[in-house]
Amino acid sequence: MKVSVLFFGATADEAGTREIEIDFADNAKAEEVFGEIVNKFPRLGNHKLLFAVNQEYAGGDETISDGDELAVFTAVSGG
Amino acid sequence: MKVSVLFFGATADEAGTREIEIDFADNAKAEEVFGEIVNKFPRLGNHKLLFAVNQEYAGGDETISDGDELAVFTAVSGG
Amino acid sequence: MPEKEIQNPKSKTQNRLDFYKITTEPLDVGAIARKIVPASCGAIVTLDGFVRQFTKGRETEYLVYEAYEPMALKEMEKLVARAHAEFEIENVGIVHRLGRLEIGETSVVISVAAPHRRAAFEACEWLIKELKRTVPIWKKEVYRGGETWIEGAN
Amino acid sequence: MPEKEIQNPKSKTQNRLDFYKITTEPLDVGAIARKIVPASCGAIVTLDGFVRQFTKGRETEYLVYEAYEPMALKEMEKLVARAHAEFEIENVGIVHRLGRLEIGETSVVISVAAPHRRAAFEACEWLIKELKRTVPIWKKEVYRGGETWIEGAN
Repeated sequence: MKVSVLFFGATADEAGTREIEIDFADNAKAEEVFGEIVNKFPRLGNHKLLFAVNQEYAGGDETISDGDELAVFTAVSGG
Repeated sequence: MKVSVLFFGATADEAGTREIEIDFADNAKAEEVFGEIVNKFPRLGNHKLLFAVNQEYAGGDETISDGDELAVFTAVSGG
Repeated sequence: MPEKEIQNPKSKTQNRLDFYKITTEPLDVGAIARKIVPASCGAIVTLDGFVRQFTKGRETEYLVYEAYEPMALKEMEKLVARAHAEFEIENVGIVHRLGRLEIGETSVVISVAAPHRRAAFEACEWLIKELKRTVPIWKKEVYRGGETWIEGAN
Repeated sequence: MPEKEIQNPKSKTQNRLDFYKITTEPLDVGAIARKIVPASCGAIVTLDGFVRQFTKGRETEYLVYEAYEPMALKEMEKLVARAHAEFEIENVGIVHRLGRLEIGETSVVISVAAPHRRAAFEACEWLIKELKRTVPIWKKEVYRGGETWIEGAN
């Protein structure tokens, strides 16, 4: 399956990109997928990261499906 | 001594005037003066009244002097 | 009624951007908040009080506000000084409108700028409570078939 | 960046005058507060957050705000629904600005209209705290000689 992964702010800087597409085995768990993304961009490990699946905060147990929109970002700092 | 007495809102309606001048014995206490004003306009007695002497809230112990500005009004309702 | 304004009073208890004012002109909420912005602050909390259409089920046609103007300004000055003594705030702006106000028009604006927003919220809420208790301003409610001067609770 | 706006969403948890929006345009604090005025209410409390010149002694040149826009709007919608569930309030308006903001420019406005001002103060303070915790927006601080993305505390 193919998923898109979005980066914002600090994570976009660390990944050197704002969006990638990655292939994964079907029905992977969110925590595996996000783990792989962090392995791919090791500088992300410098940050406390938050994850989202389809624009909702993800805990890690979620099952990822083909076409899902994932996002990796640091703790929010709006306001 | 002569003092001016100001009325506002409900007390102006009850007194039928916004300002009067009254003569009093020198060095009268505020509570005597205000008591006399209420006697002069008995309908003021329909209200819980606040008093001011020279634009400061008065407790009643103040000594009134010639030329002082007194005011009689109801509990404030701004905002 | 002429517009009354005291701004940047020299009193030692007053900060240089504080202001308080009573006016018969319409109030611009955003502009009032902006007058008290210091470079060191990050938050302004503003209360905008306005004329309700219904009070306790009765429909208001309009309100008339009246003040003991010089005493109201003195009491507002005291309020601002007390707010600075009690809260960690930078500046305060208070404007109360007088005269006839239609439904939805703003009668009072209180803005507080502070380095930390907690203090701004606390001080703003305290200021409106105290203003309604101490500043000699009264409102007359005009409704269909009558009118009445509102008397405060204190 | 195009202006984004969702207004009067049909969701059952939303009141008809609620709105929330992210935008790259300058914010008019008074106009935002006024959008949420219902006839039954008497008070609006507004938080105006803006760009400080100094943060922890360092002088900021400007800020850049970035959002995960669709998720930010979803989280703002949830915030408004939670505020209605927790507080006795009538309407909520939230607008966050994105892009480059100069010193003193408003980055976020949260206005709450309520029949009783206590609830308006409480809900407004709660909303800014929760917005800073949950809504995916980030700020980059640009100062002389460098820049850094600010990371929240949660």
